[in-house]
Amino acid sequence: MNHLLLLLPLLMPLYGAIFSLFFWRNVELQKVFALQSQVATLVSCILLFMAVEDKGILTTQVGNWPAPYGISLVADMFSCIILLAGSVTGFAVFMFSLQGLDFPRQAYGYYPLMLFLQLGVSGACLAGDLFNMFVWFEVLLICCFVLITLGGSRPQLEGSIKYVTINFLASSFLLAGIGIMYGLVGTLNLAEMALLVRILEGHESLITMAGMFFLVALGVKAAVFPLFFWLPASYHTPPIAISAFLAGLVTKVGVYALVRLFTLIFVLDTELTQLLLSVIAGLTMFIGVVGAAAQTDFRKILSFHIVSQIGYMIMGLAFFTPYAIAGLIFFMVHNILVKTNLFLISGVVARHYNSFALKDLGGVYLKQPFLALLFAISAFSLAGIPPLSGFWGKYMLAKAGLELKAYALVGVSLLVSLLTLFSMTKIWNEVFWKKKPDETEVALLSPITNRMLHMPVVMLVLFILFISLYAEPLVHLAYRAAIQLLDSDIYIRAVLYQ
Amino acid sequence: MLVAILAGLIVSLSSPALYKMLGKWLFVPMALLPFTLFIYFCAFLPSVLQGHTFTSEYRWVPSLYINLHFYLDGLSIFFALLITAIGTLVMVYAGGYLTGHPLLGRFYLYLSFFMMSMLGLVLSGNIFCMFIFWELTSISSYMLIGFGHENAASRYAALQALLVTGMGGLALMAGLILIGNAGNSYSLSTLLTRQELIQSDALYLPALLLILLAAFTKSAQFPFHFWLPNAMAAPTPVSAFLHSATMVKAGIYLLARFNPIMGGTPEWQLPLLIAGSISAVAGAWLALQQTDLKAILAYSTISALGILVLMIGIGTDKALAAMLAFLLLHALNKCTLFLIAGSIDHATGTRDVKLLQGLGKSMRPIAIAASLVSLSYAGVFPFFGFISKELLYEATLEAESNAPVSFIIVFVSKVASVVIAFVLGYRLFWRTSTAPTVVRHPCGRKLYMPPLVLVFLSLLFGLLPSQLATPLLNSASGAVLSRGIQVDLHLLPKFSMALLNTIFTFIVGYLAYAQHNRLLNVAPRLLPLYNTGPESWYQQAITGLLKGSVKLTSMIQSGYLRSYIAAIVLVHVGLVILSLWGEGPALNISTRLDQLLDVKVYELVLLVLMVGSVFFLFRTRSRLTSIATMGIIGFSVALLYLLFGAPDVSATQFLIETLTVVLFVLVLHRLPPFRFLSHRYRRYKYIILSALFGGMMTYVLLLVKQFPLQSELKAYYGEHGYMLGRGRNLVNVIIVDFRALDTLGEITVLAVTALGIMALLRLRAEKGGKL
Amino acid sequence: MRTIILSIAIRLLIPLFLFFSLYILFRGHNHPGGGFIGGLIGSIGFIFHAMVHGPQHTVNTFFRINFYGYQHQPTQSRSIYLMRMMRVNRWRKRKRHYLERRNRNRGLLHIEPIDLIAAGLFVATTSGMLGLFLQEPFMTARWVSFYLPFLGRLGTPLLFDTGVYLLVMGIVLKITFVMAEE
Amino acid sequence: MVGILFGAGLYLILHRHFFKLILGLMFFSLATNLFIFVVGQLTRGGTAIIEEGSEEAVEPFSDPVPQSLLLTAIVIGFGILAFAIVLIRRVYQVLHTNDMDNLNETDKIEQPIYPHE
Repeated sequence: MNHLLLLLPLLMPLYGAIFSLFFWRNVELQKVFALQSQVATLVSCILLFMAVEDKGILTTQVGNWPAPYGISLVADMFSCIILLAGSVTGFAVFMFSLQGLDFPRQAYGYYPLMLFLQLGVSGACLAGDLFNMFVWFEVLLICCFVLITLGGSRPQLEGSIKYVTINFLASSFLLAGIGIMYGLVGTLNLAEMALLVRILEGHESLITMAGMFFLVALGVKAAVFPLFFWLPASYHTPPIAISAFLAGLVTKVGVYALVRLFTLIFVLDTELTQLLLSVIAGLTMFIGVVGAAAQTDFRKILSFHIVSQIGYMIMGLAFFTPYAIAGLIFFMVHNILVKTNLFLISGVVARHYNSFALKDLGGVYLKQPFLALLFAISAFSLAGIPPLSGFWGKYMLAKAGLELKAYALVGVSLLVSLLTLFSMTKIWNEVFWKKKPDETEVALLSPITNRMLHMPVVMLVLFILFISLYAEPLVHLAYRAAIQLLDSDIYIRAVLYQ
Repeated sequence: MLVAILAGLIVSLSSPALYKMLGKWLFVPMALLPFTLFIYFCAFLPSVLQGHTFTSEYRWVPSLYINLHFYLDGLSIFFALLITAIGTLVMVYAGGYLTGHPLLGRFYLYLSFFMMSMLGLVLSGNIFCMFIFWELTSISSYMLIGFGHENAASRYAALQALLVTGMGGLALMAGLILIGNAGNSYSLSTLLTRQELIQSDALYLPALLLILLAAFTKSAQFPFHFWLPNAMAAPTPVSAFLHSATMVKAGIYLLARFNPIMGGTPEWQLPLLIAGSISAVAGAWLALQQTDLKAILAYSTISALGILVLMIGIGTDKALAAMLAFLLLHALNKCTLFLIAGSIDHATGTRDVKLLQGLGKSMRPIAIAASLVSLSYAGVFPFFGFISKELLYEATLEAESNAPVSFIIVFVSKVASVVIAFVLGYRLFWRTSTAPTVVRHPCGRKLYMPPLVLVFLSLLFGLLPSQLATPLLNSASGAVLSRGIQVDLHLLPKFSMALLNTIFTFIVGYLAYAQHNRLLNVAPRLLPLYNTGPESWYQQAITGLLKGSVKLTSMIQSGYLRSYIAAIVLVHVGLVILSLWGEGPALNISTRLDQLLDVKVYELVLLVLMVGSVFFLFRTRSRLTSIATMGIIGFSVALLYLLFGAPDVSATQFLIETLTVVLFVLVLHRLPPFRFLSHRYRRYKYIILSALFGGMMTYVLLLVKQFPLQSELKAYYGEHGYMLGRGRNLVNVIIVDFRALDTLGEITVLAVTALGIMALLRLRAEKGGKL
Repeated sequence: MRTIILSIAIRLLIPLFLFFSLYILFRGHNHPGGGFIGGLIGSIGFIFHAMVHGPQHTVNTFFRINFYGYQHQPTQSRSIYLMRMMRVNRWRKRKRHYLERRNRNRGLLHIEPIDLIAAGLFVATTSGMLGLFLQEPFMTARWVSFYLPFLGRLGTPLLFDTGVYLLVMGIVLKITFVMAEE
Repeated sequence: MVGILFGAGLYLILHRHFFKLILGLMFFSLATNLFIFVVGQLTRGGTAIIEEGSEEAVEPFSDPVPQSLLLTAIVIGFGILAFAIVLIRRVYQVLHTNDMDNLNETDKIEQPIYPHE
């Protein structure tokens, strides 16, 4: 059963995309395929999750070749949680795009691209092999490239040049890093590599050096401080249905890979890496939130906030205690849901008012109180107001940090959380409370369109409320996942000696 | 208790729906909610007064030790009764005040939500449960203050309140985590028994400062007081509630709650004394200069809060009893005063003291309530104000240190309240005037009943102190001190210093009132002075944040791709150097050189060809030439692969290179001619950076090569490739069998590329791009 | 460029390239070569054709099997139907240019490069499914037990490689056609 | 050699011109591929093909692993490069510039809003 379970999250989007490609000209049919495979992906992620929760780490050896020789797919708690969150957002974004995306873009491969993107995400989360992870990253990346340029409007093209160039470089670094690791230990399997790295003596600094390659490469993909430039330049340019998904998920996959590698392989020189990660985390958080404070565009504010929240996650990694990693995982799930949702809300608002600029917007509070409520829940959750989901993650990270006596970093994180609140209230004040500056006509949408636009948002808000008000299960799972992550022997044993 | 709070929350969340059903009768269920709760808490009263405590615990997030833990003792019930009682009256009042407002449903939602979170705050037995409710009060007060949301001032005030209290909230969170770590528990009742443990902890001082910061921001103590006067942008019922029993009292509650845990040390007392004193005096001074009724009351609230903090700082039994008595008094009276101010505003349309006069005839019930409450507020026999004031004076005079200073501070504050009482109770209503302010409409019952009830209450407390107030205060102060104390309240004064002081206060108060008009005239001239106060710090901070962020962001996010890349590469090089610094294995150059001599001639030729082409490429200006050169380089690399035993790779490289060149040529004629665009000096900078990076990569490569690679993969594939993989071409076997999943990913990339190119070239969005 | 010699040469070259590429594909398992290289080589012939005649024509000539005219009615006799089809086809030849413009995207069955892409991906993925059905890991190789004279031994990895072949051909054609159309 | 290629690639990327950007990216991908190739053992002559008749590969044969990684990487690199080339072309078509420095519209900050009265 393992074999099937581990492959379903890959195969479902892949087949969906293939069938969508076959029916290239028939967008309606593509929608049907996409819907089916989104649901199937979701279900298969749930099944996989249940199995992992039941039996611990699951592995399958693709091609039936024993572990270090073939490619292993590994699902542990962490990857399952991320996959699950990812497939939920994927489903929500799909629902949104049915009405929220213009027809030409839908006709030019939006659905297969989304599915390929999900394939990339699933692959990167499940890969138990360094090079395989790279390949899935590339799948993810090329999908992002195409999605970001889809439609080819001016800002999209401008942003995409930076996106493409910088991420191309990052991929090169990643590849070079893989080469180095292969040159040093002669294997690509993550578990085997972890094992060999541990017994490799006298090469610690070389391993650390290889770690730096991965830190930079994955850091670019996760958009941490000195490497994040591509994100604010490009994420706000494509249509919301695209940027919501990218914003919610793609950088998190970078974080996922960072966490995976830095808990499993590059744990030797923890002092240096911890210091580095702490510095990076602090700067990322701060710069991101300051950047957001400077912006006056709904989407740009949200884009910069992605950076700042990535900083939070890196902070969890820097602390490197079970509690902190659990906080990180909780925070990731929270962030995937909330960030996607905020982008979707900005899309709904823009669909009605035809603008993303704060100065042109206003009065949503009066006209669409329900939307205001949805936004308020998501925004306050992002700002970490208890008892919403952001609080739990923030609390766990802060507690872990204070226990480690990392006062400066925790202080920065709390300051950042205040500034996040500031940005969110800026949006609230300007978009929802302020009177609309000019009485331009508001786009009248048919009730069905309106409902279809709201539905995914409502769905995500329900999820957010669930993990907020009933945080215990997720906290518990995150904690278990963290224990699994920190005890790499479990992973090694599961992969190599089934 | 959980059920009570949850029910309350559900009722409050349903209020917009109820508004649709009930219309203007919405106030009935909304007032019934706190009233029911009031009765509910009254049922607990007898046993709590006997010293029992009630707890109920529900698991919520046990992994984080955050549970819904409720704890009812003397202090909690004191606050809970206050909140629910005043809540009931405010709810009724709001029904009259905001009749017909389209957003009344939402207003009641926020107001009752606010009340419930305040209630949750005082009932929590888990410090993080308390924190959650604490933050909920911040959020709901944000919604309430910004209720008049189309008005920029309201939005500004709401944001200010949220940011200031939000800062406090974060400090509270950090402080609570520290306390929890020190005391190894989040349960209030456990922490209460671990005073020594917490106070001896190394982080006692930071934790304490963080808690104090939280309390000061919430309770509007100097220098965080400025949000409170601005918060009067909220509708008056909100102000009345906010200033009397909720929000600002939350900080006081926090201090009182943590007094037995953290208190009793000079570190605890000193900041309280200082902040309390400054706020008390500054609040009184500022209050006297305002002409807006609500502003007067708001500043006097700051003064009163200062007194409360000061009393906690003094920390003697008497002082704490006085604190609680004054808190009760202030809640009752300030609420009344705000409600009256609201009624006046509602009826006349102005709140300016200078414009209002002669209202006694036209608003008789309000006038009676105002006069009576002013008597209480000023501390006249036999109102509760009198008893409270006596207690305050006694407490200051019996203080362990600095008795004269604190006495004077209380005295100043009291003088100010006498003046305010004169203004509100006499001047507005009864002073003979030629042109009484026109009243647009009489106040309805909903507007004047609540103040009257409150006045009656304060009279009742004054007349029957030993029956009503004493037990309540005793059980509450018992909780604050964590040991039972007995304070007896008497209505009849003992002829002591305290009484003399009361009389003296009145005389000075009257004199000050006589000079009040003059002060009001001077006040505008003092404005520049106040403009350098804490509020301007706040403004500067916000403006600085915005300006600084714009500057910083435009510096970092400059938009120039090359500076981004330069930064990334620099970071990369820096990190690699950092990781190899010191302990990195040295490069064994001699063996490298030996290997270098081993190079065959044709390889050398190839290398020279490549290097030559690269430099030729830099020089050339023709596009076609550079593409051709590029092709040459690619083909040389392919040849190199071939030479080193990789025919498949080589073939692929050949074909790919051809394809790229073809593609390039197809694109080429659409691209503009070739120019050198960069500056010379900048080019040098780039050359250095590039050389650095190239050198680094070479170094790394040589370093890695230095260690013999023992690839078991190679051996395995060599051994089993044919037997198991059934193929002789190992590379191909790996690609289609051993590592077929990679290939699957690879062809997916290709497929997506094709889609992307097609979409790029065929799909043209309208200019500017829409959704 | 549309000289007769060239076009005839290309017509002859295309099968040659195709056969050669298939040969490369099938020998790949034992000698240098394989699906990727094969696919690239296979596409070259078509690219030449497209360079000479234009991509649309290439698609029409090689990838599109068009059935214009009538569907076969159940009551209709077979011969009448065939006659009608022939007439339609003759008519189509005469009015080819007109039809090409009108029916660019119609026709009952046509294979565009994009379908090749989809098919390649499908074949490659599905070749791995066999393992799953047999309760083994995905992509577990299965080989038939006999040799074929030209193709060598057949097995799922070969099928996989065929998928790669199809896909590569598809994308190369797609990209060049799209580029050339510009 | 790898170093030179990397350096050259980076140098070209840092230029403002689109065309050089693409050339730089090509260099970069070439260099990375070569890097991978060299990191595995360089073996002259012996290909990773098992001789007709024998069942196991005989040393010296080149390490097939980096080669297969390389194949994948080359192809992926090609895919991305092809996309980048077309992208550049489109950008030029739409924006009428070949100067990277003119492409900073999306990073610009509009006039900030101050929350004062």
